[in-house]
Amino acid sequence: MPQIFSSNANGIARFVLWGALFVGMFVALGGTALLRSSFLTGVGEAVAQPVPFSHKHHVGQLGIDCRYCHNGVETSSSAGLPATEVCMTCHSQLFTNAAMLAPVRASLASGRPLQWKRVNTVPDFVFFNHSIHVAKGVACETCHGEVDDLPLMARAEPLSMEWCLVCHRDPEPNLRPPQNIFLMHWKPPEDIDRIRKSLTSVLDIHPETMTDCYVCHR
Amino acid sequence: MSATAETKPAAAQSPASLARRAADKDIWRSLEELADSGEFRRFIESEFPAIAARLPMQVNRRTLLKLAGASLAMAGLTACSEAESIVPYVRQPENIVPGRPLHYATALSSEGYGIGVIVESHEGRPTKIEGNPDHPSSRGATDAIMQAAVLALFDPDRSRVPLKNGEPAGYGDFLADMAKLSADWAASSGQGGALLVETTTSPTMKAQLEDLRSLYRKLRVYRHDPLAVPAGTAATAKLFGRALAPVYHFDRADVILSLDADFLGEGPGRLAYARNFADRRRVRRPGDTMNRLYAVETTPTLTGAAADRRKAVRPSEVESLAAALQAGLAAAPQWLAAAIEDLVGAGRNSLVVPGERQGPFVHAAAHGFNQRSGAIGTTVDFIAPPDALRVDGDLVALCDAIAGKEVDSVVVLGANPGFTAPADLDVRAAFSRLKLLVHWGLYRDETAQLAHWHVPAAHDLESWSDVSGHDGTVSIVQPLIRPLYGGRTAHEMIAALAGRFDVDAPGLVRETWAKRLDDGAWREALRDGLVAGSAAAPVAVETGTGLTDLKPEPVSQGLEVRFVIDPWLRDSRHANCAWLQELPRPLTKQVWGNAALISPATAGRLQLETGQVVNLAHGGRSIDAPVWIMPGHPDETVTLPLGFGRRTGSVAALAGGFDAYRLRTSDAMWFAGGVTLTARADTARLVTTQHHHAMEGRAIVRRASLDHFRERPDFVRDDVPPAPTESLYPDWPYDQEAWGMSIDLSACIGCMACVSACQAENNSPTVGPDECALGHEMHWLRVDRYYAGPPDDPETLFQPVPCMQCEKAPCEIVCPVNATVHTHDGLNAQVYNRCIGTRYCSQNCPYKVRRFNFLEYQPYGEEAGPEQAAHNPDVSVRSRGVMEKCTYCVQRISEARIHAQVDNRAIADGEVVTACQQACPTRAISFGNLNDKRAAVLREKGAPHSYALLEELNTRPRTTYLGRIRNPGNAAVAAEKGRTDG
Amino acid sequence: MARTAAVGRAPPVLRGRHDFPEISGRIAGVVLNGRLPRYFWAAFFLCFVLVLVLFYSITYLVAIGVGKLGIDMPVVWGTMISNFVWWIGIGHAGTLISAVLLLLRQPWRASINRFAEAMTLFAVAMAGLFPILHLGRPWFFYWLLPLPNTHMHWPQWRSPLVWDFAAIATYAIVSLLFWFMGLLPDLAMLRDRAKTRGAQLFYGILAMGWRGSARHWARYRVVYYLMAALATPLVVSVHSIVSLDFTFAITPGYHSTIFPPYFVAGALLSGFAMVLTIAIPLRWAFSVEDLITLRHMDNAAKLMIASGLIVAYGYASEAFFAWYSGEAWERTMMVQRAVGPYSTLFWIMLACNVGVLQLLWLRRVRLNMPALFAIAVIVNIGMWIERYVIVVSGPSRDFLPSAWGDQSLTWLDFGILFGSIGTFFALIFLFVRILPAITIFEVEELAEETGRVA
Amino acid sequence: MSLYGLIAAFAEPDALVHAASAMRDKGYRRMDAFSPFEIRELEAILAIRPTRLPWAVLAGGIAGLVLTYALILYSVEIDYPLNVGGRPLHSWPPFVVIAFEAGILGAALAGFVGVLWANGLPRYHHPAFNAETFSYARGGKFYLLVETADPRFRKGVTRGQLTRLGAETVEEVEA
Repeated sequence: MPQIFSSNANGIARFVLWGALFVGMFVALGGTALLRSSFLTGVGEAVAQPVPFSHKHHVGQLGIDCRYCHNGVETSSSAGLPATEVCMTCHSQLFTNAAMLAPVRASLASGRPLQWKRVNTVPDFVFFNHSIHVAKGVACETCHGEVDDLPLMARAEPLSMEWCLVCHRDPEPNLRPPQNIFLMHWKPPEDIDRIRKSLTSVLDIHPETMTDCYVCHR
Repeated sequence: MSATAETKPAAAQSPASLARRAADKDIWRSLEELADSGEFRRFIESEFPAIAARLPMQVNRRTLLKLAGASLAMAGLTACSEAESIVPYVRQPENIVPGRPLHYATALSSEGYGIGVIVESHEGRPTKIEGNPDHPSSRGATDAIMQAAVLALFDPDRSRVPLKNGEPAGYGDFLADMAKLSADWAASSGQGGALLVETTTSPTMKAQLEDLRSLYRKLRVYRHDPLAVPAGTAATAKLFGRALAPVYHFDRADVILSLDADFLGEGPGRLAYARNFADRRRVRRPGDTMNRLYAVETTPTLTGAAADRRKAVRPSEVESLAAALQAGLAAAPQWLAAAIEDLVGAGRNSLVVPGERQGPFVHAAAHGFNQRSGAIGTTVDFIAPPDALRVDGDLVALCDAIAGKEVDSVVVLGANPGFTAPADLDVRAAFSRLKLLVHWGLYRDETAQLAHWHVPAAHDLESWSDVSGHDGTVSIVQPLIRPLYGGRTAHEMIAALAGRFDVDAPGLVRETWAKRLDDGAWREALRDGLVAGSAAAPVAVETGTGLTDLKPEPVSQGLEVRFVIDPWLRDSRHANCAWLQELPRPLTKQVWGNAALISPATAGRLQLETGQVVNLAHGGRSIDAPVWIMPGHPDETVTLPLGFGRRTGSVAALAGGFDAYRLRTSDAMWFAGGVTLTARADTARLVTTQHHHAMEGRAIVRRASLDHFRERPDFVRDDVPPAPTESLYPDWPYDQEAWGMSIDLSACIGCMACVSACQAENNSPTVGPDECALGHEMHWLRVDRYYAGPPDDPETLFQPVPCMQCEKAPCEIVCPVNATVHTHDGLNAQVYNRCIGTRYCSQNCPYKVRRFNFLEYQPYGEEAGPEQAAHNPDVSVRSRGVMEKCTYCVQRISEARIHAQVDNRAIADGEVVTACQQACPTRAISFGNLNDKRAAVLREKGAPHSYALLEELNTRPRTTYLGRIRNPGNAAVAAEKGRTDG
Repeated sequence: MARTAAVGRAPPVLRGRHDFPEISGRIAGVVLNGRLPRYFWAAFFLCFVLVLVLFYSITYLVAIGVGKLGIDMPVVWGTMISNFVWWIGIGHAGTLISAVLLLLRQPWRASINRFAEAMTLFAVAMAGLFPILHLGRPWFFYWLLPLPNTHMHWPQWRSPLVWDFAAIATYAIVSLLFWFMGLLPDLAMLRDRAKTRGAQLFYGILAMGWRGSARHWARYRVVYYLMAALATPLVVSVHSIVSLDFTFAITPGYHSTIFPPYFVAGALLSGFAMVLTIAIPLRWAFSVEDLITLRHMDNAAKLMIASGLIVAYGYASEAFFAWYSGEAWERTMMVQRAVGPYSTLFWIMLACNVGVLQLLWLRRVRLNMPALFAIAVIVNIGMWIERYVIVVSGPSRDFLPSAWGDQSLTWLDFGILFGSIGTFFALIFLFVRILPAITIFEVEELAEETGRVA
Repeated sequence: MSLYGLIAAFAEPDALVHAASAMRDKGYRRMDAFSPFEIRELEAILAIRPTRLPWAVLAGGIAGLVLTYALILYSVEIDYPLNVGGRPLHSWPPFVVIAFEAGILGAALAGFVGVLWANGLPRYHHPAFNAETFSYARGGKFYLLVETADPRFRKGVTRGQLTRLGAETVEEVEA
């Protein structure tokens, strides 16, 4: 009986089989990479805000302390956003009729709050507490990046569970002396390792307890 | 012995019907309107961002699930949903730090009496009620109803706008009409005018009413309170020559006889009384002593369940018993004689408590006995009744007056006679004759629908007022939040009647106290939640001759009816509160309905089954009610709980049950004889959360008499399988904290406050009657109620069962996704966002304390109603298909740990208090760190009668129990009672 | 090679003398140019309706929630689990026939192993649905797999559900490979018999160019036997693991060491019942009584009663040890099983799986097809009830009487159960339509062997 | 178009076996036989070496088992140690169950892939299919293929020999 398949069918068959194998592997590897890419985590993407507030200007150039606006950071779970009043303490004197500040003035006049866009956000089943991190020597910079270089706020870290866990398992590399918590571009001294060792004991940090589920999920 | 039929309808009804009703269109509309009012705005804005972003009403926890879905669906990469808004204050109140709750002291009114509370407020949103430890009526405890106050506050069914003849109108228009009215009254000195008020203990209100009377001399004031019990004051008036109210000191009482008094479950002093009563029953060492309670009761109550000796009698028999008590030993039946002997033996430390529903004679007899035994001044004091008010009569009098054309315009303050009036009174007809009917209330209830004007009332948590506790201690009521729906306080209403439209509530209250409190003292009173030293002074009493001309009623023949108040709905005012509807009744464990309780013997005689509908007829009126066979119920008596059968309000409409008011007449408010009962063919669905009531001979609630305990302090180990001492698996080290709990079964009175507190603290959903009937209820903590002994006079046993936090947890090893694992401090953590709902953990939990979200019980997004604002922001709201359970209030532990860690110290003993522990009136629950040698819980666990539930399974529970010890006296009884097992 | 048709007084494996074109022609004919009777399509349509029922039920379940099933507190497991165990059990007979009988050199397996394997495959496919439908959040079922993720999270390997996942997946894959290997020569056969180009390509591609070279045959045989050798321990382990879902739990009525053997036996019982339920109509419909002979029916029936007796022993020992353990809850649970809310089901179960089964002692019954078919169906029903009773009776009466409660079945439970049954048979129909339901090359081999002896 | 070999069809398996052995005796080595089912006798005649596939299967089994157990061990001991029900981190009994299943799976996959690989399948185009007489389908026929590559192959001679051995047909097969 005659051939059913032409002579190059064999080649095609082999190509299809190997091809399927490689495609499969590519998808698997690509997928895992994609999960961590800024495309999905949104790292480094500046978010448009009702008022183009520049940390670069206020922190970098004017050197305003983080806590002037985020005044809950040492005592509360949420760092807090400045009330319109706080903006107006200065801007009732400076740039009093700058166009870009119109929404702020409107807010104060109408009593309707500014609606900023969240940049750093975690799922609502994650209970993050700023005060404890600040108290235990984790700097603003460590999670929020060098905001004093950012004209518009952008997420500095993926804020994925993976990312959180890396530090919760071994916090030491991210510790710094409490007095330097609010510094930007902090340069660790030579003996930083020794300092971190002592911080771990002085601040009574127990990494073995920091990966319990309820530390973040309640 | 299973007293309840196991009712299971074939099909479930659609989920969260509650919520869909809540999301009812017109509610949204009115919310939109509200949304522009400044205070409402600020309230919302002060919330976490998501709310303000999505007006009218979204609470951030609600959006959780959307985000959860979004993030988890992508194999758990971070929740990079489109940036949600974050909304700061415009002007930040200086004491508010977003993320840090504040606590305010105030008082909640319970039948007009005040109970001091501390309210937790998150960014101006009251979320949790705790008792005020300094307040004599609370002593730090709360009850189920107080816990539910936050839900009532955010109830979407609350009346939102003033209504003129049923049409929405402005408050201004109302004031205009009031101006006219007051002008008329000023002219006619109040001719034809009348106020209908409820029981009140508010000094401000009383003062205002007096002022009003002096302003309009002919104005009349009537009081309508369906739960009123005037007999007590009547008796004291006769006995001591002046109306007085008793204040009991159970902490000083060695022997107590209750004549149908439910002092643990009823009355303004119940929390304090329960605390004092239980404090005398904490036996830890064989040497310890214990009080003894004899209870005579005409229907099973918490007090009867807690009693050492209990006697169920028909209502009409109580009077003769009182007579016997008065006459002395000779006249008394054997068991009463024993009690009397015991009382006499205790001398001034004895106490006879008359049932407040009982007639004057019983009160008189009881107080007479107390006086003879010298108990007055020791175990009981008399004070001027805090609710004393000069009135022209009750609702009956008012209706007569209307009929007699003496009254043509009535202002109803709070009361709802349209529903709660005695059946022989045609209130509708009477009110329809009125020229003007004004109604002020929280809901647009039956009375509001009759009224020409309805004005929304402010909730207690929105109000400025003042109120007295059971011993006269006054608390200043301060608002936690501006009135959500523009409600007004009663004080503002009365002021308006007096023609004062400019005043505000705080001003009115401050006015009352201007003389007694300077600004400093005022601030102090606000901070402490009570006015120091305002407790009423005991009145010295000497016998009058009144008793002689009080005669006992004769014992009536035939079937009798005993009306009781539903423990949660009360006179039905809480009928629209889902938490209370779904909270199992302490004894029947019934939810979403009531039933006519009868004794097994009577049921046998009439061949009735639980659930069977019967017709009860009395005085030409009749109602249909399903029967519930109640162990320990007196024979030939039917107990009818009031408060159900409401059809106004979306939640109330879901509930089953019948309206017992339709059988209650003004001449027989609490008891009625000569009732005819005829069985009907049909049966009704009775929903209950516990279907089986015997312990099947298993050592579940381990118990003994005091005498037996003294012989064998470790009686809990007797004839039970020995607990394994070893495990196949090495022990895990718990070198930091090790949390543990101990529950004292002798102290637990089964009041269900813990369950309600747990629900409030942990955002547990309500599921509605149909889901409950399927066994889908969601309470993390349940209070099991077992009966032991003969059905006609059983011993009633309560056992709170939270998660045991087993160290060798069977639930954890079967979870395929690590959604429930152990923490370093020994908690059996449940990770909701990891759970995929295999339900294997529950299947493998011997205590069955896990709860599963079978359906979407807590809607979110557009579907969700305002009541979500009552949620605790520190606890996730669980989605459909997720298992949940008690974790010792892990959010409170974390909170405490963070605070301790921030100032670098260890967590102190008592710094972490679980919600159930905090609410418990008898302090039956102790909780703490087992590694802390000084921890109170460690002392409890050290007691000889401490045991773990099902310890033979070697699950190593962290929650343990103290065996139940009762003190029936008489060794023979003890032996017999002590060892009989269900 | 010691093959013989001399099997005592049992009927012969094949009736009559066959030559190879005749066999292959008839079998392949069914597939290639078979004009299937109208009742075939009627039956298929019926099954298809049930497939739609399944789709609707699943959609409803996923959209509204598992709360619409009968499950409740305390009985949080229900039909999803019993269906799962039932279907897995049915699968086992197929593997047993194809693998174990192959190793045991049982000649009579030849003409029934193909559809028995197909039955296994489809049964496992059905079974695989239920653990997922059982979940509260089915869309997260893949969390049972150790996939890379940003949670840094793993399955909890100690959970029997994870073992299940491994076992079922392995079982499904191995069965598929084994089945496909067996199909290769027959696919080649169909390729070369196919008239139309389409059929040629379809079977040709699947046949992978098989040409029956002696060298290929040599390797083929070795590996085929090895796979059989692998499948045998697998099939035992799979149902043992399924039984561990229960044994591993401390719940009364679950916590029993008898379960693994007793479940495997139960699996074989239901499996052979299903084989007969399919074979009896099949051999009649395609008039292959001479290939699938009474000998097959007879042996299958014998295996049924053998496994049935083990199952009966299982019931007995369950009851005995419940009493012997002396534990209050074990005893109460067992008593409640007999007199409690599920007693009716319990007694029906005994009647089906122990009572009726005893009829098979009679040769007359074994060789009477209608009777045998009826019994097979009854046993299938009985075995489903057995699984359901085991699942619900334990938790409904466990440690704390306060938590006792019953569960009731809803339309959804039945919708999914009957839907899955319909889907299963629909797949069987498709299978007999497009693939040879009888292993041609083995029957030929067998014919040739028997031919030699004759 | 070159010649691949001669293919002879026989009616009975025995005929094929006989022919094959006869041809081998004549010194032919490069032969292949085709049959609708296995004929064990041919193994010796065609000098088919026993396959080493069983080792592949064993290797696959061990690989599946070891790798899986290693993965589990890594996950519970190193990557995320968790206290699950107070059980030891390394709870080998449950882990063995999973590893066993994985072992079976590995073995089966190795066997399946191995047999295809060794048989050079899929091979959709093969000279044998060029033969007009060659059909797997007729079922009855049994074929012997003598390749031109065989040193003793002489077209005419070989054809004659095959015919004499009772071949029903002898056909030239194009490569």
